[in-house]
Amino acid sequence: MVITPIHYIVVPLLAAFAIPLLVKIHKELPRIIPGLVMFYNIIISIVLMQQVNEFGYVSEVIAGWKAPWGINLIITPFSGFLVSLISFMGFVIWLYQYRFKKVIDVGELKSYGILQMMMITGAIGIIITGDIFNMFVFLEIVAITAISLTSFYRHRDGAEAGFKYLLIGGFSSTLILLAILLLYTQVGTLNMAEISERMHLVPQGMKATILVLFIIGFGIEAEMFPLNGWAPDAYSQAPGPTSAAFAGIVVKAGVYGLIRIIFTLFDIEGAFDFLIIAGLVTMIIAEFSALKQTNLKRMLAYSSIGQMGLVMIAFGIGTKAAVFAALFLMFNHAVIKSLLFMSGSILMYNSKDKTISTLSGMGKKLPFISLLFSLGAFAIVGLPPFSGFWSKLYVLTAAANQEMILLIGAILAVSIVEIVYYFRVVSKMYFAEETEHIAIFKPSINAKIAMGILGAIILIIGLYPDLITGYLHNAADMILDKASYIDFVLNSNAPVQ
Amino acid sequence: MINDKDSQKIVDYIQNFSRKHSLFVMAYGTGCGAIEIPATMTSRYDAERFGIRGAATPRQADVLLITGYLATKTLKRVIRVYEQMQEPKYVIGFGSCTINGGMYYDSYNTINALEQYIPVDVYINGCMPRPESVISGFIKLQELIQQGKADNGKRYRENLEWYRANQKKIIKNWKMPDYNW
Amino acid sequence: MEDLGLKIFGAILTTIMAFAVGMTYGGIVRKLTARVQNRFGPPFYQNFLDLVKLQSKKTNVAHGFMGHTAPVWIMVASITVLMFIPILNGNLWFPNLSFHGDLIFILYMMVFGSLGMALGAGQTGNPNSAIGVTRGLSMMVGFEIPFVLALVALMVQYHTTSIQDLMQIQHESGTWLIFSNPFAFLAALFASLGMFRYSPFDIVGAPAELASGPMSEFGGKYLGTMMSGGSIFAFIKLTLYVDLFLGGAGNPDHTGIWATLAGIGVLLIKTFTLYMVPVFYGWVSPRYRTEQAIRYFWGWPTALGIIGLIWAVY
Amino acid sequence: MNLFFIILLILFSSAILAFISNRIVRGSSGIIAFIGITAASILFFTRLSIGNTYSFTLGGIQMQFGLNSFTYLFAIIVLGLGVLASLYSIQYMKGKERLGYFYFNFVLTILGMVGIIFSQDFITFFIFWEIMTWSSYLIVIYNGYSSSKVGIKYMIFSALGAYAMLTAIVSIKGIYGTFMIKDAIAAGAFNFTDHFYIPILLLIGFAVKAALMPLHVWAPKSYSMSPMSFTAIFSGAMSKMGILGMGLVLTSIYSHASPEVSVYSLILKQVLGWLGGITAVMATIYALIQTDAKKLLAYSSIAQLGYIVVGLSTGTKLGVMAALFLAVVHAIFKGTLFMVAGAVERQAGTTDMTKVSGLIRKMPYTFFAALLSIIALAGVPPLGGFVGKWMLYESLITESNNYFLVIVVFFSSTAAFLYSYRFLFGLFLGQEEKETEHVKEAPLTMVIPMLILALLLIVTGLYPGILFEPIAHGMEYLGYSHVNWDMSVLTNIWGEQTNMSYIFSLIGIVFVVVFIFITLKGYKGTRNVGTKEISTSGEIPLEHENLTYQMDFFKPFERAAAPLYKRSMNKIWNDIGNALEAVFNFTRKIYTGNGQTYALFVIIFLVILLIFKDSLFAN
Repeated sequence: MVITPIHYIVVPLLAAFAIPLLVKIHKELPRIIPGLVMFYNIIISIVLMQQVNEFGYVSEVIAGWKAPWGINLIITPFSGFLVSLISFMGFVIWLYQYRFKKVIDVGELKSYGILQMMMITGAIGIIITGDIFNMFVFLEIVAITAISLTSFYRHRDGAEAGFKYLLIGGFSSTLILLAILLLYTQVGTLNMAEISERMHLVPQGMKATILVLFIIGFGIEAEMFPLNGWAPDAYSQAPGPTSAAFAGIVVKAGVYGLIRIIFTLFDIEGAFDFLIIAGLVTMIIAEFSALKQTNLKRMLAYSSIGQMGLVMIAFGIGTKAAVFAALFLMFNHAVIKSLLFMSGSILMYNSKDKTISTLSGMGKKLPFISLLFSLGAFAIVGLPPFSGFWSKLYVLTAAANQEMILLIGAILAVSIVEIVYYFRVVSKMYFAEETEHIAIFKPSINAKIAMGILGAIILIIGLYPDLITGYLHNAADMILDKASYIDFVLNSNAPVQ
Repeated sequence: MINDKDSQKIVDYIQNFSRKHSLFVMAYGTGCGAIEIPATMTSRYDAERFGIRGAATPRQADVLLITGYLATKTLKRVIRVYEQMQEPKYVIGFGSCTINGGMYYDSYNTINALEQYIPVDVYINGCMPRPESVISGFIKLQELIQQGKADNGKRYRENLEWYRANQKKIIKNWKMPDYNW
Repeated sequence: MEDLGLKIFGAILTTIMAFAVGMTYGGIVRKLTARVQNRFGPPFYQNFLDLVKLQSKKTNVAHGFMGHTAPVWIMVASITVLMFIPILNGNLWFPNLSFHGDLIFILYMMVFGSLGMALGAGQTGNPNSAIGVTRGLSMMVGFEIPFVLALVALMVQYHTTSIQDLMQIQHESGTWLIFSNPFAFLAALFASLGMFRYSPFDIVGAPAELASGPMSEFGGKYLGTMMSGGSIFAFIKLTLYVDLFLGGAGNPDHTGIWATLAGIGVLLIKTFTLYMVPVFYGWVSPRYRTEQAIRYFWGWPTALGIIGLIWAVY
Repeated sequence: MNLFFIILLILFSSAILAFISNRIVRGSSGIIAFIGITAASILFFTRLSIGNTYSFTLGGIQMQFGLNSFTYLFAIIVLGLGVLASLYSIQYMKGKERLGYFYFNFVLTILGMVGIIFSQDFITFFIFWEIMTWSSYLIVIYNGYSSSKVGIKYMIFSALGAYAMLTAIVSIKGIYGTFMIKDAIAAGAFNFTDHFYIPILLLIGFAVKAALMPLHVWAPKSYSMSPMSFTAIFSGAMSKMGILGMGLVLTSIYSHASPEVSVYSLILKQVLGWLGGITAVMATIYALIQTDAKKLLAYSSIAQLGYIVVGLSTGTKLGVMAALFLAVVHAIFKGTLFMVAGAVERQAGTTDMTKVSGLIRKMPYTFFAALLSIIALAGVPPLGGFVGKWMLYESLITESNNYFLVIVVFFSSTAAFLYSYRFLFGLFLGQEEKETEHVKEAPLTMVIPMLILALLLIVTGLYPGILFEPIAHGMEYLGYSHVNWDMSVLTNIWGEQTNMSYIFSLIGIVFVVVFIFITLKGYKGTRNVGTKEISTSGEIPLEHENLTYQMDFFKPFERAAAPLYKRSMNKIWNDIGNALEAVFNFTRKIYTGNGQTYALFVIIFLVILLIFKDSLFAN
């Protein structure tokens, strides 16, 4: 069987429909199948990335309808990178959640596996599709599954968080749909390459309106301020693995959407400046808010928002170095923040009332988890020699190349805030006197392995970033090279499989 | 260093001469007699012309001046001060009280004869002795020093047991370091 | 080697002279004080008697190693500083090492003795000693400021940090530095009030409160050695002031025996005159409290020193 | 494999080994750390020579390791002190918890410093700088949660400095296109020509580590809270990394300052000099009111670093030389003093000077080491400290014409006698107490490092030339030509000399003579008594009565200098912190937790964007 991009979509979908049936055969299957699917995703990614390296692009035309008429799936170095990242994170998250304690009931287990898988599929779909309406559909899949997962624990807070997400997510869908509609009326096509080609036909006012709608729509998913009200609640109420998946997967898809719209579809200078400003505001407000949080997961959620702000800034700078830095940042954020959510939710699970102040003594009770959490904390604030440092360095270098000294200052000032709240947790974990004894839930071995993998990546990339910088450079090249994207999608007759 | 007898004599002479003319007085103002000391020291009588001057601590002092009656409670302190002084050291009993108790001879809490407790070189009689007599007492002490007769420290060392016994009679809660010279 | 022998001889001679002069000055001051107070007073050689008596004490008490070495420190400081201060300008008979050190060195070396003394006093465990030491050190912070201001003014004005050169400058120009920078001199003079520790700055010893302060546990040979060190030190301070401000003594062109004696005579006159300043001030003053003393030095003396420094720069 | 990497790898692996080994054999980490650091030092001093370089690329950035004569000087400090401190640490840390953790960070800190010394480009410099920072942070919070606030403060200020530095570094990259330190200097990155903020930001970064006012507030508690074996390095060596950076930047500012901008460098000179002077004064007066010996030493460290900064700020030959000399000597004596404090802490249980006193008879060797270091610290001749002070004053007076600064510095160094005495008196002198009766001399492995360092002070006093040689080479690397030095003669530019060998021999001879005299004279009649044998108005102090004068030690001085104590930098920073806290609280309230509000936000944002769309997204 030849591996093509469509496998990303089809296999998980089939598996998702199969799970309710397979449950009848064996109780454990709903646990295992998502893992297999995720693993298969990784294989697809490896194979496709090789092809991308070889040909530059991989594209698949669905049902024989060539672009611009049909839906096509495109793997470019950029989307390939993101897809691989998402596949990998999906697998790690599966590994982590395999035998996750709260998912014991078979019925819930079933739906959990399906939802998780669908969410990842949706995120991958957003990235690989070349059709904007298709993108919307996948975004809806992601949104609906994410909302369901948010309120997965059927208690009051979860439901509330889910409702908020639903409310804001509704805005997102509506506005994107509206934008697509307007766009269609203007250019008469849904293929992104073609839209991009015909963009000059659109009058300026309409163009800006559409862009605003898109920005808000995707901004909600990408956690742009002030559209990110849903995020802290959703992150903190969702099950641990889902929080990790939010940070590692969903947000990446949202950012991808935003970037794809701004970089490929539109060619508006102001959008870049807007990204910088929006990113800066997002970052500052989120990090400031994070400092005052008492709940660990909420703190991580705000921190996640802040990081996405930084990613937006990096994209907003818009040079090749900056885009490269942004991609590196996305990679780091996915790895590190997932690790933080994974270890953090175990820590939270063992604390009495889910506040940071009850974390004392965890360093002794859960040494491995605490170590990994600290590692994540050190990495996310950008201390060398961990991977977070490099991305921050590249962002700053990119900013410095544009002589944006104040921006650098702001980023670094916010980093100090970051240091404060992360290190507070670390020192609390290790050095506070143990308050009281509670029964400790030890994470299972596979969770440890999952976190260990992420920790190892942080260290390895930190010590030798060259492992991935090559891919990132290619990806960054591609984003900026709009013409060849259009050319490839519309005019090539190459590998249609 | 100098074994020759004559030289030793010369050295002794010099030492005694300077000892005699440099008397640092630890004036222990135990009783009413203390009021005479300022008069002795200041312009009217000016004891400093004989090389007599006050010393603030027993470490520096040569002469312990017991001015007047001595309460039993104070005795312990006096003994302590006396023992802390460096040899050669001298004691002057000042006023009648130090000789026989004076007007306090039958008091329940004063001692009568200072000599019982520490060796005394010179007594100055009177109640109060005037500064003139104080100075004359000092001059008497100077003569004794010049003659080498003022061997207060030696006497105390040699008769330590006797003195201790006397002291312990008065002082009930005896808690003093040993005198181990 | 002949040279070295002469130097050692000269050094010993200097030390003895400094010692003798210092002790005698002390005696004279006692006498004068007595006269001022309408007393007859002790003879001028009284200090020598005291010293011999102290050294011939038969028993002594030491409180450990630092207590034992405290007088040594003082002697070391005194003699070392003495060796680096020119007694007579360019005279063969008082050769010393002043070419191998300068004002900054002397400033710091003068503290050496105080530090040793303070440590020795500390080890005795007597609370009065420690209190005395803290007072002394605190006051030192006070008077060092105008003193250093004055010295820096001189150094800046004449572009040299060597006492020898300053003396030479005064000799060659014929004017004393007291005239070319009077403010610096005044500042230094005020500082000297604190250095000599006569009242109102006798807060260190403070006989009535602290039982002679740092010295309260020292007697016999220790006190005697300290006294000699202190006497040498008094001479050093006076000579330093004379060298710096009053043109020094001696004439480098005439180094014969009579010229030397004349030089010593001049030196004695100048030093004695200078010595009378703190003594006179002391006669008419009661004692300050420590913080008052410090504030005193940080007031007008420092202001004068700053004026002197500005004077020197412009 | 390259020697640079081997040295770093040795250190790194010994850090890891130390971390692991404590789980296998309790207490073995210290020995492993010691062996690792010693091996690295031996390799460093025997195989590596000045001028070696090694280039490589990491993360698409050209990097270079190398060793030049300027950094070599600091390598001496770091590795020398590192070896001794780790030897000391074995016994000091014995029986404590989390030894693996401690030694892991201990070695990593040294690794960081060695890395800084090796790095020839800003990125490796920054990487190792940060490694050093966080590993030392982890040690600062080692002593439990009570110290975590201190740790956070330390980390905040370090991050402030580090990020200021990073800003400058990336700006250099952005403007001059290089990360190499040498190239950047050659390109004039440190001039005040257009980008005046670059050197300023770098200086801020270094000033944090050098604990310069007003960025020093982290230092007192961080120094005193960490284990003393580490503080020896923390204060002795790590603060010198700040000096290293400052030296590098300042000298290139001065030497490259073109005439038309030299006014700025003059201003900088003055500002830095005065900051250094004020740091010295303020830290000194705060040091002398401390009752904890460790805190006293911590403040004293800040003060001493102030002198060093003053020396550096002059930019003159003698001044820089004085600063570098003081840097080395400060490392020696402050290392010793912190070790002494550690020894006292270990043996007597506390370093609170109101509780401990009279240890001199029980810990004579420790006292000896403390005495020598205090003499050096106070700058009293004839030890190394004096040499540094002498050069500092001479340079200020003769070369940089900064006369009033001299007074300020002198004030602080005179006031330093006060706390020097306080330290010695508080711990070692005074009355012996019943509570400290059981105290014994520290173990041999703790005493030996202290004594070695203390003896080094004598050597540096007698033959300062031993240090002048590397310093002169280092300065020549920085661009000073013809740096003259002598083995034991100090010379200023007016030609005046101070001859240390004369001073030394004179002091030695007189000391010995008078000592023999005073010992032999009346030897039989001299009795050595305890500290209870004192004349207290005839009263006999009882066993449990403690007459040592320890409380309000310098109260009179405090009263006299009351206006100086009024303003505290700490307060100002606290106010800033509170203001920020308020801001954070306010921002947090933006997230109300109410879905309707969030929806409203979205709509408002949409409306605003739609209104301003044309101006925002114009083509």
